[in-house]
Amino acid sequence: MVELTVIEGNAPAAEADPAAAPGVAKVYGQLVLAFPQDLYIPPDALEVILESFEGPLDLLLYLIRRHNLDVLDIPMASLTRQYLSYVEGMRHSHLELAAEYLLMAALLIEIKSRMLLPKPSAESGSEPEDPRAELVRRLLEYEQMKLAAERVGAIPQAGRDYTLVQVAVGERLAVTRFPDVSPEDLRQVWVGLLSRAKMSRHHKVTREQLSVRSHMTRILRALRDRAFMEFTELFSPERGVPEMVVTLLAILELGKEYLVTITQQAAFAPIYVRVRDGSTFD
Amino acid sequence: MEAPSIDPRQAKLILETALLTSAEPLPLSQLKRLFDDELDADTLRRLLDDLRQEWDGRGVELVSVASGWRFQTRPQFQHVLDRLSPQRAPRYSRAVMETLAIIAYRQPVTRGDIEDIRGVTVSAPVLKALESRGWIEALGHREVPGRPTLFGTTQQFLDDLCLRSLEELPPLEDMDSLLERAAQSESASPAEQAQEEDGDAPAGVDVEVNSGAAGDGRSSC
Amino acid sequence: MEAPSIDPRQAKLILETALLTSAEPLPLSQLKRLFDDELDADTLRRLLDDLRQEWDGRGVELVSVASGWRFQTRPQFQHVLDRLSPQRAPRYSRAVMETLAIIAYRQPVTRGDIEDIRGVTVSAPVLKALESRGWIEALGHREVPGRPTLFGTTQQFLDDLCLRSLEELPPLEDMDSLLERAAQSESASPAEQAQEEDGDAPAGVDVEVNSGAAGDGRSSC
Repeated sequence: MVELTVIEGNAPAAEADPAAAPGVAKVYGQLVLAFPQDLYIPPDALEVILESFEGPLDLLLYLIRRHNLDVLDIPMASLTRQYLSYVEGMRHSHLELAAEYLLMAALLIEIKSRMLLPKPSAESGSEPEDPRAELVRRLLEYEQMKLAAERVGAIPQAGRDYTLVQVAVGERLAVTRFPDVSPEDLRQVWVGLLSRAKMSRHHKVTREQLSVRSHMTRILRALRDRAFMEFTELFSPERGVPEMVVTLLAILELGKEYLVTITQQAAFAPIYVRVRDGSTFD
Repeated sequence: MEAPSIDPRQAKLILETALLTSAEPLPLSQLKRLFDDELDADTLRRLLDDLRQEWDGRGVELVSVASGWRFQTRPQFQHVLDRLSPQRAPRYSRAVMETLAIIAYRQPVTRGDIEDIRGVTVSAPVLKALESRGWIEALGHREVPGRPTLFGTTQQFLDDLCLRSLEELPPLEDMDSLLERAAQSESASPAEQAQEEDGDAPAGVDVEVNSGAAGDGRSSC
Repeated sequence: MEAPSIDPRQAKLILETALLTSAEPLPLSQLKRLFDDELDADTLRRLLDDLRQEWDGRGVELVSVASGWRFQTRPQFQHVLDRLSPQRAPRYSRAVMETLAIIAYRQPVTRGDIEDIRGVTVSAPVLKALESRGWIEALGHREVPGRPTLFGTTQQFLDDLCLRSLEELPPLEDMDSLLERAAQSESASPAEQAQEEDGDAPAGVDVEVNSGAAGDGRSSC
């Protein structure tokens, strides 16, 4: 554990009188803190205070601003002392928060000790850098962003300060659009398929063949809902002889492909066409 | 905290604002909460009626549906709004189109037949897409081991493609010229081809999606 | 399809309807499509300005944000609307807001950059909160050991804050005034500040939305 001791050195002059400072924080409306000598932090108050600060830079900034210290000429002794008082308090109840605060404590002590050391003579002619410069830069950059955060937070936000309008759109948009397909698309696809599959040339696909196929479908569909149909029922003589021929071819093709069974008990008895399924399999 | 009577103009502004921003229809019981329950249902209804009239002739109307009140677009404005989201007509994948072509030209066919021709397996979603479109249906089973389902095209398919019968499907020429053509046409898109040769293909099967004018989007035969 | 000259009244109705129904802000380029690109940008802007004026004094206003035009409620109406949905959008902690500010003003930044400026580690939930709100996103990686992610703000962030561009963010306090900042500016303790923040929602149940303010109203944008 880091042993924290406040080094009381010959701090630069012009320390603000901390005794004049008003309370540090209000807890439940009560002023609970006064700086610095008799710093007393009630345990509950400490929690409130720590949650109010976003880290060591925030706390430092607060101490500096509270005591009207000049950022460009921070009295390190006083600042470090006050800061360490907080860290001491934190070590008791908020150890898990302390890492970053401890790091800052170490930095403050380092800066303070470097300020105590005699400055190396400026041989190169350049002004030696103030050990506080980097801290000041960080403090100012943080303060700048802290103010920016407050301003951004004050901008009205969707959902918090206003609501977006959204009127329902009537039903029609809900209808999903189906792809359009034209017969020509189908032909193209079919042609592509044939060439891709390098289907054998003797595979005869003709208009007649198609028409037989379409009747095969028609017959199967008709048979789907009925156990069997009479052969003659499948023909529509009024549609002409070619149609009847094609229907016959379709029935024969169905039989050939084992899709239907065609039965006749005796010569000139009715011919029945039925869908082949398990029960009629023979 | 406030006067018991609420300015009707202000009340309508509040109702309008709440209804314009609510994703769901708002029932009276909820609308009441806007006024800390200080307006009774009758007053609210009267205000809503007023509000509805104020929106007469606009593109959006205030309606009362089963679950409450809401603003919604008037149907007359629908086709204008469609221009904002000109959903490019979706296209079926090659798998779907090839499967459809095989079923159309070779029906009745089983999944196995389709796979034999395409050389790849036919995934369930492909057949599902065509079935849910109402374009193919199961006709029965082929009595071979596994009793595979036989598929064919439906009347709906013919209707949607403006065909009176399967015979009106574009004829397939003899294989020699067909394979020749196939080689050439590989590059051209089906749509272009369709325009080139307006042979047997019934006119009016509009592949182009005319977003504005296409009224109800259905092409007539 | 339609006459080359478009009736302004009708055009405004169409714009209004489209903007009321759109979930996203609509840029001019999209709004043009409503009129088949027959209105130029200037005409559209004039119509939108007209429309905005017509909505003066209502609970809803037409605003222009980074990604386009949209309707949204006036902030004065928010506390009334909150009565309908008790769960409000989250108020972000100072840690979240400071992280957001650093990302907004210093982007692209890594987590390490943010930690350097804030002096504390940035916890995962802080970045998560901003990411899930869609306000920040990973832009890539800085090519140093560990390849830390670079964060920036999104278009959504601008939209949600009613900004048209990052330049519209409040200007950063310049160094001079930061140095001059006297103690009084900080006189309120952080604890008090926190209280103030919580208290900005008008307490109580007043239904009155201060119609005057709504009229010539401070717009949220």
